[in-house]
Amino acid sequence: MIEHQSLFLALAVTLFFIGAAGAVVRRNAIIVFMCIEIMLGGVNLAFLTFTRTTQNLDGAFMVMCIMAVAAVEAAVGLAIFFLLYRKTGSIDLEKFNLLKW
Amino acid sequence: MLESMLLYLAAALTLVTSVMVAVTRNTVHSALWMVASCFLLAVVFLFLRLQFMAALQVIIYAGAVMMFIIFAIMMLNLRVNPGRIQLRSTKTAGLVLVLFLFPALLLLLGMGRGIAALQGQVSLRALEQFGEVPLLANVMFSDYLLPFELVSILLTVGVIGAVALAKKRKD
Amino acid sequence: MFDLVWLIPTLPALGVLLNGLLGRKIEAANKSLVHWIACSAVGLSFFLTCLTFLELLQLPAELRLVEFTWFNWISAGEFQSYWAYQIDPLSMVMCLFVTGVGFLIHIYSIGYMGHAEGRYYRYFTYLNLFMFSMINLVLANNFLLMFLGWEGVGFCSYLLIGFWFGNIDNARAGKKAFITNRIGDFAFLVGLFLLITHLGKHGVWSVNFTEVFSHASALPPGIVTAVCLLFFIGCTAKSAQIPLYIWLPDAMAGPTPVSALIHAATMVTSGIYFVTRSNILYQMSPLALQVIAVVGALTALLAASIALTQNDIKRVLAYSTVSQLGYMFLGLGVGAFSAGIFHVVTHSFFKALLFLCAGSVMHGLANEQDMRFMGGMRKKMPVTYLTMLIGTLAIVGFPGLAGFFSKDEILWKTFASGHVLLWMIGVFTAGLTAFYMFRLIFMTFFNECRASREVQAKIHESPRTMTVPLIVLAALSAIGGYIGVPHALGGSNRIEHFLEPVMGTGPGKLIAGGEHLAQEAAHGAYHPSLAVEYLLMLLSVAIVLIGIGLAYTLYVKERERPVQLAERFSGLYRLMFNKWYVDELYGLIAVRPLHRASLFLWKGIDVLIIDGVVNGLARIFGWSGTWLRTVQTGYVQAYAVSLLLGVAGLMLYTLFVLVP
Amino acid sequence: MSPEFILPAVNFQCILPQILLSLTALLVLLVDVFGLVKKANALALITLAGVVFATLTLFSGTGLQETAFSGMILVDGFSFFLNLTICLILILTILVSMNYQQFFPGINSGEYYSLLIFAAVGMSFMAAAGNLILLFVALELMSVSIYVLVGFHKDNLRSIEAALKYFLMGAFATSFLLLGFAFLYGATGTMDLLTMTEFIRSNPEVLSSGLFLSGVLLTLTGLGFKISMVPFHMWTPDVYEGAPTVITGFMATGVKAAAFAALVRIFMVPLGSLPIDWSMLLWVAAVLTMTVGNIIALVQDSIKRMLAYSGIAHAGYLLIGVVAGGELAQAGILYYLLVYAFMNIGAFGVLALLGKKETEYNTLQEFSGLGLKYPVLGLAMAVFMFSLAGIPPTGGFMGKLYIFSAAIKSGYVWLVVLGALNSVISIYYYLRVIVVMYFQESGAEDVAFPAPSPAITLGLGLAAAGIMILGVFPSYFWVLAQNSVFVPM
Repeated sequence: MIEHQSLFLALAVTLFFIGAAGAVVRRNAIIVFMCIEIMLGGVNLAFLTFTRTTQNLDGAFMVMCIMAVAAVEAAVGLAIFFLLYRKTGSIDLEKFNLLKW
Repeated sequence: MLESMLLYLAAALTLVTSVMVAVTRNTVHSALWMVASCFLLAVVFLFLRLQFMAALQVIIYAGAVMMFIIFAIMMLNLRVNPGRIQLRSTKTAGLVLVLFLFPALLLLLGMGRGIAALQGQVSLRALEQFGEVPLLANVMFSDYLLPFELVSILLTVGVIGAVALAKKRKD
Repeated sequence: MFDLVWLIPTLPALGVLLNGLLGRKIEAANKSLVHWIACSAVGLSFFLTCLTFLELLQLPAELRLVEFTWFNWISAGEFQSYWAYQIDPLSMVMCLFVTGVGFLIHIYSIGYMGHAEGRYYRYFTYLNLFMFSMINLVLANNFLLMFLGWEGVGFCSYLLIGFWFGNIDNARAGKKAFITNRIGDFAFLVGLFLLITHLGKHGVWSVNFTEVFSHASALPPGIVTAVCLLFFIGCTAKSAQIPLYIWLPDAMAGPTPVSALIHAATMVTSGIYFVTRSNILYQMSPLALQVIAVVGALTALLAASIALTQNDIKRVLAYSTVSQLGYMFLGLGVGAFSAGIFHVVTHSFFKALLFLCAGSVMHGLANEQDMRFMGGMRKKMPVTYLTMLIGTLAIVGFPGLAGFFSKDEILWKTFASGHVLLWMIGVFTAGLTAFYMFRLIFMTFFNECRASREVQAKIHESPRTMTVPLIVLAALSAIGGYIGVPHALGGSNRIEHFLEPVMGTGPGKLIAGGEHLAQEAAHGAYHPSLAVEYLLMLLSVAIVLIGIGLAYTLYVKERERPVQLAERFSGLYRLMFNKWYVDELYGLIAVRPLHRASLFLWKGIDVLIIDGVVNGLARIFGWSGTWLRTVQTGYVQAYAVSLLLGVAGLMLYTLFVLVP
Repeated sequence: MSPEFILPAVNFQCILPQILLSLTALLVLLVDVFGLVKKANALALITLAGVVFATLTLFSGTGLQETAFSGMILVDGFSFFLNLTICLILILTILVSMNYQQFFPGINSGEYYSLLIFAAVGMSFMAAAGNLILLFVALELMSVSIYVLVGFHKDNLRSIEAALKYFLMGAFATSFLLLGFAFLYGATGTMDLLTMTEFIRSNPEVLSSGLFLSGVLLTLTGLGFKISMVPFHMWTPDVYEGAPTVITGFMATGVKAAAFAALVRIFMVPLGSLPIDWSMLLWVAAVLTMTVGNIIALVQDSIKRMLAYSGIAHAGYLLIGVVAGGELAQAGILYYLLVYAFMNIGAFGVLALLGKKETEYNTLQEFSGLGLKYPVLGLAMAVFMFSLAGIPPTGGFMGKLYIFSAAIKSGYVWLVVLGALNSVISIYYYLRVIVVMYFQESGAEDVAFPAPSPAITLGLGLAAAGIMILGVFPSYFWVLAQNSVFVPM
């Protein structure tokens, strides 16, 4: 599959930017978070592609780390959303601009 | 040939499901699309002959993280998105920037392709072994010992943090 | 005695520690202990300075440079800087009057600040800190330690100017002083960096004065000029020259002894000291010297003309300080470094005296500062009057008093070096000085008292702690000039000889730049004879007398004219008419335009343009801040967009610049 | 065929302080969970003891110069200096926190102290990381702990909002950082910094490949976010303002130190051989960062938010050092980070002491007359402000002096001129605090200050003393910083 390297890479970058666009546009904090997970999916794909091309396991291990981190971030992030919801009854990002200027 | 076709199909489906995550209004549906996207990405990993990573992708992402998220959505009763996607001017600017950055990055990546990336002359045997667990496990407990242990601390911190934030105070 | 040099700055530092940390308790227990600590600290260091000075005199002239290294202060690779002091004629002269006059001001403060309950210890702490910084400034043997003192006096002046912070204006004045000084310091630092880097190229990683100066000839002339000019900008802030003098008149907000300290002995003289200290550098750059001379002369003129119209007694004195500092820079600019230092010394005597006298007057008049509500104080405060008169005569350059010798020295050197135009400005300014100083005297001490009844009832001569320093300073103002009587008057100009080892032009010390200057002087072919020197001296004395006379006519005589007319000169209408005509003419051709011009300079240039530029800049920053903060809308996703924007910027740069 | 398992070479000596710190964190957690001690400050004291002990063991590793865990961490002077800085930050933060529990009782919990320590462990591993994998994991360890700490004031919506913003922006920026790492990895075939340096040296053509360049670009984005470099700075003021004040001090100093360590390790060394144009880019970033931070700080009413913006400006000064490059600049950055730790935690510590319960928001006016009512507190605050403004003889001045002179030495005169101008601007708003504190009578409404506890007095005293020592006798630490410069073996 080496010949497909650029395809994998392009797919990775595309996923990354789909995620980025979603993260910028959506209002629901959970969906924004999922979009960031899509970005991470793109990153994972990039790492795995490179781990293939460079014959080096660094990338594969990195992906495992990223997955673990994603799980941790999900836990902490959802706890924050939960807290926010309990306090205000909403997780709409456009409702929170107490801190500004 | 067939494999290439299947790869294209998987790639296309991954993209489609990802886009659906970003545009679906219903939060639950969005999360379900996300699960699909994770599965399809795992399929793409398979084409790289990284079976173990594909399995991890399914188990951790689709299995753990997404269940977590869906559980949270249910708990917060957020099935319907609080509001429709309104493109404020900043958000439009964000989209425009993404639309610029995406081709720009692809263009940049195409320029004078990376050197190490081109050295990938992999023997078939190594290629097949590569995705196997023993090889990875071997380095995980030797070369990567320290980050591996640190990840365990990180998971602890995740637990402590989530508990500390979500629990109600005693007093 | 040289081994004890470190005690000179350390004693005030101890005073700071004692009063600063325990002051509140000390003051509560026994108020007089506070000033005992502070005054004895400064007094002892004055005493030590005297001893050191005497010991220095024992040495032959060429050996008069003793360095005392305390410890290694900053070392950065090859770069070394020590906490070290330097005893040489220049630092000793400075240190003598800094500690001496400072000591007198400390004593005076006991009486003056007696009412400051609860802040008494704080005041003396600041004062001691000021002395510590100033002593460090003059004794340091390297640029960095000097800069520490340089910043220190700026900081202390900020604290002291804003001492009566109950009034926000005072605090604002303190801030203005500080910020203006920081602008100067910024230029100074850039100059210092430039100097260090370029010397480093020649392998000299040191900021020690002696080492820097002995390697200075290796520097390219452009760099020397740049360094000198940058340093000079720093000096314009510290020593209140155009364009950064604006803080000084506002600095009147501080307690009067502080004004005396800032204006006379310390702080403002540091610029003069620095240029003199670096005279070897400056002599390598004729351009920089030229700039200094011109700026000095213009400052002298501008400040003097502004002083003509001011009614606030301290403000008049403040502008006169600016003007006198202008003289000093004029002297430095024409290469008469020792004359500049001479004037610093005499000026420190009479300016301290004048300020303290003004403080005494205010003390007696319930803190009135406006001269329009003074008058007739001659009889009620005789000591103050007499001492202030001596101070005034000294500052206007009345023959025989301190200011006469030093000012004349500067004017003469200016003329002799061929700067005739600058000399004319200087002489004219001397006339103005005489006018406004005597205007001050007449308005304050002569005629009837214009203060309100209640205030008048309480007018009293100041306590002994205040008058004694006045008398001492008056004596110094009277005789202080005799350390530098010029050859033309049969003296031997002792101070110039004493300072000679420090000057780059001393015998056998001619360096590349100095030679150039000497040659230029030779080409100028000005070798005026003794006769010319006498003539010029007479001329300036005459102009001073005219100034005094004019002031007398306008502020004493004219006011009483109606009475005089009716009683004594009733038959001489014509003459009187003519006189009146003369007065009018004076008014028309001299006083009124001057008045207007000075009003214009004050309101137009000073307030509008210079303050305006400074405030305008501040406002521009304020506006842009107000505008920029609106970007911070508080919406997370807007922040994400800005991150994308940054990435896009990096991307564009990479695509178009890095990838050709 | 399964490859033989090679036992890893484990050198615990190299990570002893981090191990001790982690153990302390777990101990505190357990003590709290099982309710072993009841006294109010016991948890803090246990934490403090552990951290101090760990700090002491740090010195047993002085002068070590080796790589450990297969190149994962670099044990050298650089990591020693930063570990020292981070430990000091931790100690000061704990001291300041002990008074802070009056604001919300939840802070006096095992979770709080253990998260604080874990964040510091993350920071110290970031400073020592010799591999992008470890760098990433350590960065996440730090970030996740701090996400939680920022939202620790659960009754305060501002705190939660700050946590939300920091979390989302952090995750967003981290994915950029990761993509950058992926590209660097793809271009050089390794995640190990020293191998990467070696690879770039032997294959200089990689420098012009698009893969590599985009990797650098995205890495810069990710790290720029953490150090709040303009235009990646937007989160900074909001998060700093919303976070519990002691945490603000902690993150402003600690995260900055760790992220700058990473920046130095990546940008000043392996990429030190980059074409000169990158420094041009950083030049612009440095100027923007200083100027934007300072100018917006000018118009803030809230002191906390003002300090937040000033934190951005300080990142700009530090960036000058990165632009300048070279060992002198590196030492300057180290020195500045140390000074910055003292002055910023000090300033935020004072704010924490004075903050109001609901908002933790102090307007300038509420500070009026403070210096007269509480002379010692006022004096400490004045020292912090003067140091932040870079006025001698404080440490802030020396730090700036070192960085600026390094930049001048590398020929960036204009950058230094702009930097110095910026610090002139900054004097205005720092001084304003002092003016209000000393030169204005206190207003009608008195802010009731809780009496400073011995702990906070000690903390603020240490910070002020540190500033003065670094300002007046910089030699020792400057030499230490110079010996701590990171030179790849």
